Amino acid sequence: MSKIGVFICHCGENISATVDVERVAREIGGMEGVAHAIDYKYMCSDPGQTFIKEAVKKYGLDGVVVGACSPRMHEPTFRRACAEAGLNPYLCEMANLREHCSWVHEKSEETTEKAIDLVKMLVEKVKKDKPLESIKVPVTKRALVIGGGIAGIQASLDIANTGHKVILIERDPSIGGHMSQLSETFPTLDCSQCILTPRMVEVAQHPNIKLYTYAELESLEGFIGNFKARIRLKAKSVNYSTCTGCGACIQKCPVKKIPSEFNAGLGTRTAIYVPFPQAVPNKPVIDRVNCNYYKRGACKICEKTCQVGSIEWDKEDEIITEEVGAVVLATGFDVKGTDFFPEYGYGKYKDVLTGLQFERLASASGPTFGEIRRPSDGTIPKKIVFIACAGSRDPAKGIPYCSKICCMYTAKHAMLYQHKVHGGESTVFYMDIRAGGKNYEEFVRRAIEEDTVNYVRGRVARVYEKDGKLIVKGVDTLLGGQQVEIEADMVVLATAGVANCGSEQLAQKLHVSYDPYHFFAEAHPKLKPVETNTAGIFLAGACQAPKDIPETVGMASGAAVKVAALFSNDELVREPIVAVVNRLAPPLYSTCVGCFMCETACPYNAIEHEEIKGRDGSLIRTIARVNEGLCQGCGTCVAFCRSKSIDIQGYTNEQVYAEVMSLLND
Amino acid sequence: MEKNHNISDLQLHTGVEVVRCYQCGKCSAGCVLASEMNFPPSYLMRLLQTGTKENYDKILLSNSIWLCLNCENCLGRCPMEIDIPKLMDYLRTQSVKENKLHPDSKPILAFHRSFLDSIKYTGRLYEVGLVAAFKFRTFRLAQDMAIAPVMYLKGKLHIFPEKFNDRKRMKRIFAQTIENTKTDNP
Amino acid sequence: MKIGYYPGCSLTGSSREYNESVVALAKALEIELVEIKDWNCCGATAAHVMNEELSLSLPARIMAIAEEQGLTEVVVPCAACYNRLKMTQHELEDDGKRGRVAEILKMPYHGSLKIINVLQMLETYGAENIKARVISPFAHKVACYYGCLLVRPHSILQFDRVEDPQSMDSLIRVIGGNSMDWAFKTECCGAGFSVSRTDLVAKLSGNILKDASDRGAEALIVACPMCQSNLDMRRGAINKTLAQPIDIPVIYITQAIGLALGIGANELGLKRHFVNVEL
Amino acid sequence: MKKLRDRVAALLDEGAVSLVIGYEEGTKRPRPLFCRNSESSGKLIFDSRCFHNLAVYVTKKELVGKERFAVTAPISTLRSILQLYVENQLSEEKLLVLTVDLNGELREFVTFEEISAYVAQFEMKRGEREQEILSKIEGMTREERWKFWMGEMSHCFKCYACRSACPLCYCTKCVVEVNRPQWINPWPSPISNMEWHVNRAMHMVGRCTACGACGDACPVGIPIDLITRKMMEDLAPEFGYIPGQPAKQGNALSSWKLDDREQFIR
Amino acid sequence: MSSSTEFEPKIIAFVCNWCTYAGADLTGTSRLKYATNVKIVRFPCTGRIDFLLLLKSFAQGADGVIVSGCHPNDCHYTSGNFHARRRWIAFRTVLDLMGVDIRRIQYSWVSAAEGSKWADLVNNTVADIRALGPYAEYQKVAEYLEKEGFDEEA
Repeated sequence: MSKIGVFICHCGENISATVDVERVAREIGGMEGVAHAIDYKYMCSDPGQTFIKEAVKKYGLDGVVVGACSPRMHEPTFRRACAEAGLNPYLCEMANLREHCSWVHEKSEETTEKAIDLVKMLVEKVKKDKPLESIKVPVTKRALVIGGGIAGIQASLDIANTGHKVILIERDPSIGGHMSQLSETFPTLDCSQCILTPRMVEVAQHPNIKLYTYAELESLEGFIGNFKARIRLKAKSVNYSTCTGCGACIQKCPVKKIPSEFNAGLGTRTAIYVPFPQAVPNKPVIDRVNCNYYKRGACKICEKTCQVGSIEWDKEDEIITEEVGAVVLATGFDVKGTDFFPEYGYGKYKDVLTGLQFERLASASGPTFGEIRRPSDGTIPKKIVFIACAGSRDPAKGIPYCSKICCMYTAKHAMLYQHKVHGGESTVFYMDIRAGGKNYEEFVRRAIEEDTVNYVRGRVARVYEKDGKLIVKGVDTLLGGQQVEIEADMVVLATAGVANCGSEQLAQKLHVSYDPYHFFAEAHPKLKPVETNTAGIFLAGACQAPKDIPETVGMASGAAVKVAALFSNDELVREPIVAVVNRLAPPLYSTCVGCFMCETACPYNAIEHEEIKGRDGSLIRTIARVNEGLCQGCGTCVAFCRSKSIDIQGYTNEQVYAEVMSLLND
Repeated sequence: MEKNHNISDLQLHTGVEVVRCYQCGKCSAGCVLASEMNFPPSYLMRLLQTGTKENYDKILLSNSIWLCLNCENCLGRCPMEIDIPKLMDYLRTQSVKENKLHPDSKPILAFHRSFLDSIKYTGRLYEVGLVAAFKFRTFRLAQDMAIAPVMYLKGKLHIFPEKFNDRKRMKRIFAQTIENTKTDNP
Repeated sequence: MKIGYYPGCSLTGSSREYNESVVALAKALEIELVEIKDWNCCGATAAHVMNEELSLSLPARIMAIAEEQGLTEVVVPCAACYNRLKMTQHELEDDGKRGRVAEILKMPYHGSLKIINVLQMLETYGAENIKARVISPFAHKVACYYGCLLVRPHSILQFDRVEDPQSMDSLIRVIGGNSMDWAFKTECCGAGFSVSRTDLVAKLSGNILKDASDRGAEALIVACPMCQSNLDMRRGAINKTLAQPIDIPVIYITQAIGLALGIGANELGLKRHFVNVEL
Repeated sequence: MKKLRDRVAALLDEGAVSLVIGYEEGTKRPRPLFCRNSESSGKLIFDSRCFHNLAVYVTKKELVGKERFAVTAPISTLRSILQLYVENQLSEEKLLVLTVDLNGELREFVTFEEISAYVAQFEMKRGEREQEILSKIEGMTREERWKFWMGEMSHCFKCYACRSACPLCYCTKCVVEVNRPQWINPWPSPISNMEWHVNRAMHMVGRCTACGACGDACPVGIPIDLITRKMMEDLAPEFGYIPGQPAKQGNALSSWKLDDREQFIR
Repeated sequence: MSSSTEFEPKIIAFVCNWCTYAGADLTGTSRLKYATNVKIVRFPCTGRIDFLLLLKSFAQGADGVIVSGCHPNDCHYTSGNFHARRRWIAFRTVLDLMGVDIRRIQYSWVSAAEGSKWADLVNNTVADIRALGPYAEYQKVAEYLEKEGFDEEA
């Protein structure tokens, strides 16, 4: 017969105020198999834990139930106490008498009876508990960082500087991301590229960082400490080991009218190209969709130009496999295009721009060398209108959230415009000014007070073009809804920041959860902001939600520390809450019949095929086996198995059955 | 403060939750008649949000509700998809019911009443009858004197109403709805 | 192709030419229009403004009769009627309202009817088929004006795209016309106040005509009798508000296509317009 | 028929297969025949009365042994064979499938795809008996259904003939034999009988091919085949599968769609 | 407050550890009150919840059952709740065919942040089950024949 110890906590008065804890201890004490039952003011305190340890030794307990707060709070505490007393920690369970009972019910007979039932339930469970051993897995001390924007750059450098190897992959031909496209940064107005480029170079030169540009993650298998990443190295068509980056091929390429991604469509580039002058690596790739040779089979001018023979026409995509112990997701964000807005012309007006396009106009490296000029006719706009919350905070457009960065960059845009166009008139239509951040509010006030930017509180109903002007139909809600009509030369929409395209597919590859807008989900909104729900995968930057540069860099460093902490261990200890397929003596071997329906049900590909072979090596049967490294313990397979051949440790069929029965049998 | 039931009644009837409006003003920015209104739509929403009887009466007594053409531009652009036109319909009904009418409502109401009279008796719109009745109601005897003869010449006016058979049912429809004093309608 | 037909009041009176052109065009395209027997007025804005149940019952009777007649699809050329019928169908998806209306009507109403506008009818008929029948291409620069009732509320009508609809423009291009991009495609002309507040109407309609005229439109193309009569019959009042009087005609899409197909101006009712049509 | 017999005889003589599972005349209706040599192939028959689902034998290792074998399969058997392939219970190297098509032609299948393509042309319909009972049940209120099934269930004495007849009940240890915990009481009683049949239906979701073998086997005539049939009819369109024509990957219960119905979830 | 003669249904809640169990913890932390009739059994995931447990609950005298887990796309294990949802669609279909009163099984999604939703869910379910009354129909058959043998009645 079992010898179970039951310990009922008063939690000060949190439990005892509505539950008659003495009666609970008394009645449970009379239960079959219960050797010892007491109540105490604070079970989690040192003396409380000592009671448990002493009882384990004194009564030779083979199971412990603590009736206290939620196991999500103190289960580790009490299990540790049991372990210290020599009892297998997994033979200790908690009945949730506080969150699920005393706090949610009034003081009454029923409340005490419910408490008794809850403890009984756990006593019945403990009777079926088996000692379990934690699972130990080795750690591969190499990190994979996905995305080479400022988040990925920062995370890579920080991890590399702790002495660990980093593999950084970037989808585009160069690292740098959105930050490299920005003109100047708020609230200091320092030049974005000036502060970013040194870091980009540092990444390229760091001995601990292996950089793959023009590369994408193909698949990720495995689990924390032991991932296997398959990476697709897209064919660059240029041999980087011989290419000197002289740029002669780019000069000669006849396909010159391709809209430049780096310039947000405002400039053009060639088919063999380096995205921007400061690119890292500063070597070209051939865009095969637009290249004459790949389209029509003739041209090859670049090959003739190249002095070192670096063009590789027949190069194919290559897939490499890297073993890593942790992954940092830093894939960034995107902004909505102007074509997203019916009321602002469906993108048909050339002088209606997104904020990102305005950045390129304002940037010294941009298509106009930093002069604000209209894309339509190259003239300098005398009147400019900025529309904040374009798409953001707009449930009807499917984006109810605030994109967070627009208030600040719109103020910056207006300020830059005023600095660059003397005598120009700028108007900002806004709903609220969200300038929470160090020196942010001061920055916005400066735009209004010193740079005379006209801030009008109201949204713009529509924009249309007439006689070369953009007619902006706005409103001033602070004047009771008075209409404001502006004949502008240029309109800049602070379009919503959205998840990067392909983020949903990437999340599915990684088994990372994501929110309804396809931003990756953090494990806890407050206490685990850089972790994901998948152990060993961390988040950095705007792939989690739109955020500005300081916040992104902070988050990236946070993720790097999490990776470094993980790498400080040689092996990881995991809870043994995993599924197990039963094994029996021959000739049965297992009750598993090998239908492998569990294989399709498993979200983690943890079900493996095990071949049972006879002495002569002939195959007797193929049955399922759970890879305990991959298994995360959801138990979906358990409920699915027809012959009950799989069970999950910690929540076995016997345990849950006993719990349910105990609640109903009285 | 005494609770004002007008707002909850309004929400019940129209399904519009006034609290959802976050005062971006996009409706007022695009409203073709906002400049003629005592209160543009977004301001009207704000008055409703205050929930006071005083502000509610202000709305009923305003010309805003009568100048709304139900063109639905506001609804089409509203980020919160607030059905302002539906709200306007309701407020007009309440304005008539409580007899709190802005002078601007007179010709508009007169036109609608004449219109409905026409279809009540003839099933279809009888334009000559409509215009005659409207003029009688508004004493605007001279209005449209210039275009009516041209309309007639261009074959656009029937001197007699069109033939419609199911007059009994038409009467019943009116008796059961707009003339039914038991319902909430004016 | 055979299809139910609800002309509505204005098409039998002040907008007879719309009816004439729809009928003539249907004949030319070999579409058989089956008029709903003993139809009544849809109640228009008046019923809608004055009494909700009335505004649902009147269109419901029309649709109930059409259903009784065995029709499955009905084309409604008048944008106001089209809007009222579609909106009524939507409102009557609510069981309570449907029950109440059935009680008022004392007729069964199923809500199974497919209500389409003239543009949808022509789209179903097929642009290629129309193109094949064009005799004299409609070589004019025009502004297609959609107004409110044809396209709003988009969530319920689900017709064309918002703010910048294209269905009429593409039909104009099919018959060889040049439809231009302009700014007042879906702004309200104020037709609801045509009789009661002519002053406001003149202002709103003036804005529309001016933009079209400024951009060099030879005509305004419409698919709504309210808009047409407002912009056409009220031209005198409108011109009084403008610095320069505008004399571009306002013609129905059916008339424009009719012309391209070689149908006579009389047959299309073009003589009935206030502003002379010289195209 | 002659072609079939000749082919079977040839297969056995050549040693291409060591066993052919088919039908022979029985006292009341055809019964299974296990041909191990060409002499007995003369007894083989194959006509519309042969609907007994022979797929139930193909997973019996003690019967089929280690050599390649063949089965003469009417449509119901073919469907079950497809499902068994999906569940890794058969291998294409070991099984040759023979059937006679509607034109009386002998057909031979080796692969899953061949059978699948052949089966696709047959629609699965309710027979007269199924239609009659199911329309009766469909007309009942919930309370009436409960009474009806409880009445039926009181006849069940847990002989498990249904389980033995079903080609898809091939587990080496059935859940009713699991005793830690004892999910379903071993003795017959209406509730535990119902639990057994609900359990059977749940295990058949996305798998049942509606061959009717279970109902046929029931010694007390409970229409238990209709539980799984109705379940399958109701769920197949919703889950997007065609009964009796399984896809090679996944199963209706071990897969899901993002937009699966959830109005019942509060 | 309920009067002493009022029927107090027995309800078991099968919930997942990550969302609904945590949500119910939040109900507690927020001190929201709900009926004592419901007792929670913790599972790692809704995907783990065996349909047989629901059947056994009714056979053992439960009047109602709550099954609750993470909202779609929120599952800690990415897809356990999707598997569960599908399982419950099938289970409801089979039970309804057998004439089992499926109104007594309340499915829900309650996230870790929805403490008040949990309280409402419990209170509403208790009210619903109370209105339906004891599940005597099932319990009668279960008790009588499970415990006293089979042969007494035809």
